[in-house]
Amino acid sequence: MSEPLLQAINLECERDERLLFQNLSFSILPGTVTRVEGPNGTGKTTLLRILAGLNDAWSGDLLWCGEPRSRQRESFLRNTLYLGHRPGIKPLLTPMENLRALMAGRRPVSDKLLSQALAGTGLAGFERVPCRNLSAGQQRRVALARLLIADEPLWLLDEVFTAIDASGVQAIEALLQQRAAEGGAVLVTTHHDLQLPGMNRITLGQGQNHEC
Amino acid sequence: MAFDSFSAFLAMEGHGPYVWTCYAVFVVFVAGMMFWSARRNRAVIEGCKRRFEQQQGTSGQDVRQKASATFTRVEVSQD
Amino acid sequence: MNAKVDAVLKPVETGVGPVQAMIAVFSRDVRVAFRQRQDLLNPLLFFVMVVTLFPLGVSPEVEFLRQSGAGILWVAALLSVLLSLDHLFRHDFDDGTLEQLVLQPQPLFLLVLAKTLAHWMLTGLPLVLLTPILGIMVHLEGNSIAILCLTLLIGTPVLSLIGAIGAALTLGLRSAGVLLSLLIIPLYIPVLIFGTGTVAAASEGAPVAGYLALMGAFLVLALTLAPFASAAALRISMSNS
Amino acid sequence: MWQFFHKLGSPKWFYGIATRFMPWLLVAGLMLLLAGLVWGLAFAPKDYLQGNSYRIIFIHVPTAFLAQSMYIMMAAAGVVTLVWRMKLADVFVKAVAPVGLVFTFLSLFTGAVWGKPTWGTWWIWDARLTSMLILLFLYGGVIALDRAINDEKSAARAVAVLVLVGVVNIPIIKYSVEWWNTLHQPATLKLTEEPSMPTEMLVPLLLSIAGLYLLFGWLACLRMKTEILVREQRTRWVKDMIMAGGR
Repeated sequence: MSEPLLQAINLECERDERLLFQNLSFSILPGTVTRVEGPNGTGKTTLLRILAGLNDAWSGDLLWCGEPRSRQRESFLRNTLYLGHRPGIKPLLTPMENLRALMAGRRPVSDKLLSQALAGTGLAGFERVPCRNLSAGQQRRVALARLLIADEPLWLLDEVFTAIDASGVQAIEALLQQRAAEGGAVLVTTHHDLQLPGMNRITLGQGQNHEC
Repeated sequence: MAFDSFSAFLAMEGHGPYVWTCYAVFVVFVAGMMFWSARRNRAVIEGCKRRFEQQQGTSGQDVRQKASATFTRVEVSQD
Repeated sequence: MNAKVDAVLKPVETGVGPVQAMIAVFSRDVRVAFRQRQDLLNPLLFFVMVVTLFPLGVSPEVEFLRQSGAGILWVAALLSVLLSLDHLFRHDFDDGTLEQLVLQPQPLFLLVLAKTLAHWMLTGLPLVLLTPILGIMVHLEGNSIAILCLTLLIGTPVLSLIGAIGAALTLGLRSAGVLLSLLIIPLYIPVLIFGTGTVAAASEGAPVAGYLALMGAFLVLALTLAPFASAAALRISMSNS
Repeated sequence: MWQFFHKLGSPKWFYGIATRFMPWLLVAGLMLLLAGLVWGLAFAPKDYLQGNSYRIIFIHVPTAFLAQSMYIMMAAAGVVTLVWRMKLADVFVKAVAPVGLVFTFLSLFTGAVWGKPTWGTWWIWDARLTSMLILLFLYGGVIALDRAINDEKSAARAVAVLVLVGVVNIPIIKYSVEWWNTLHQPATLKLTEEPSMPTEMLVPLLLSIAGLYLLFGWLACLRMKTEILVREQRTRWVKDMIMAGGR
């Protein structure tokens, strides 16, 4: 067993006077896929936003590689990829420009690699079309193209399968599994019935919270 | 005393209306703020008390029973 | 940090430098703005229209206009910047690019600074360029117009920088636009006073270098402090959504 | 030291302390204020320049003084909110901002009324009145922002940022307004800038400032207690205290 990348200890979050979860503890190890599950409104998205560092309204401890995350901010941000509900795609820009802008602050990537990634999500030939002319699913695919060139070891994916067609879903499942095999860690929330061998689960909204 | 009589005190050589208006407005606002703050404090305490007593009455029952969604259609007449 | 995890982690240094990241943010904002040119024109049209209201609403006399022209132009410029500020973060917030901006492994205040500079280049700078024409229309003298343009050139970046704080604070709120004005207008007062005061001093023939230096000091102060406040406000607003 | 600091941040501890001190604050504040005002109204000598209208000073200056120092206190609390996330600091800012607004308004109102006999007009764009007016706007902004954000913690932190930005600006605003004032109307009769105030006027003024300060302390404690109750109403200690008949 290797050491956990991200470790949550006694995480507690209260939102709008409502306790979403408390005493939530789990570890995310390299080489695993973890699914966060639970009915609507139990705090899946909030948990992911907390883990990504977008939401500060929590208490407890978050350890990044064994040290408090607040002291490792740069390293944490460099090594974590977060894809949210909102895909982060500018409707006025083309898929190529969008992808380039998203990668720009992280690491230098050649245009060739970017177009390969776009082709990998089935967007070959759409590189020069403004994203507002694409369908919702295609726009999501632009955001997902990042996964094909991402070197971040920790992926936090919120509702990745939204608006993606059946064959796309299968391909993404395979991608997640492959990523885990490479030694990456993946955390997903989804309502899609995701079943991967060796998948961990974090279940929210049951009164008590499971550890894994 | 800087004034010879009470009426001189009130008149303040013609500046009385200005001075007294200021003092009146000041007293009204400060007293009003104190009064409203105290009243709200009492209202919050009463509210808490009522809730706590109600909770003691209904303790033992699980108030937060969750109904699971069924997505059955509500009977609506469709003419 | 233990050795096993280190093998997986990418060291921060393999990434992109902050300056490159700033350039990327800046150029993306400029590019998006040029895809939607109408949005660029709106503050300018607003500027011209507000200035037009004064001769119509108060008096078209040359004497009045010459005396208050600089003030009118400054107020109008201030209002148009204010009007455009609501968009500074809103679109990015709605489509999720702001989340990705906050999560970049870069100092957030620098990225915010890049965004603010882009905003200034797209609204403040065109206003300055338009000012000579409007200055002639309100019968300002050549020297006054030049000084007015100079004060606007120094002043409008301050407006953008301070305004970014308000835009970040009111992000995602109902009636954010009105609230933004309420929060920001009091903070604009010193810039307005010195901007118009400098022009007034120039028209009386007084030396203005000192005033301009003071406005420059405002700009430096805003440049160094405002991005930190905007970045902090941005994090708070992200956390709230 | 740290333990003390943390204790200071605990709402429960504050609630107890506030309850114990509030009667004293109220009594002492009312007495001092009353003494200062009565002295100022009836016994202090007439001002040789402005006549009796100057007696407004005994409320104009304390309210203005308090309104300004409250903003500074809010900024200090804002730093505490942002750096240490102390709950009590949020509570302070939220409880005090409306009081500051009222005091600013009072000082503006009394200034205007004072202006009528002194300048012959209700309002003059005097440097002090103008900067108080801007302070009123700042308070208004703080309250509006606090009301607009639903989530308490975010609201507290956003307000803290705003107050801090404001407090950096206040000296700049004051300075620029004074400069602007000399530009447009040189050398008018100033309301409050007496070259040297005789002791018979100064003492009642200081008395009423002190009294109003204590009264403000009482008001702040009361409002903070209310806010604490609202926020902590589901905790054990609030329940125990209220069921035991505590206030």
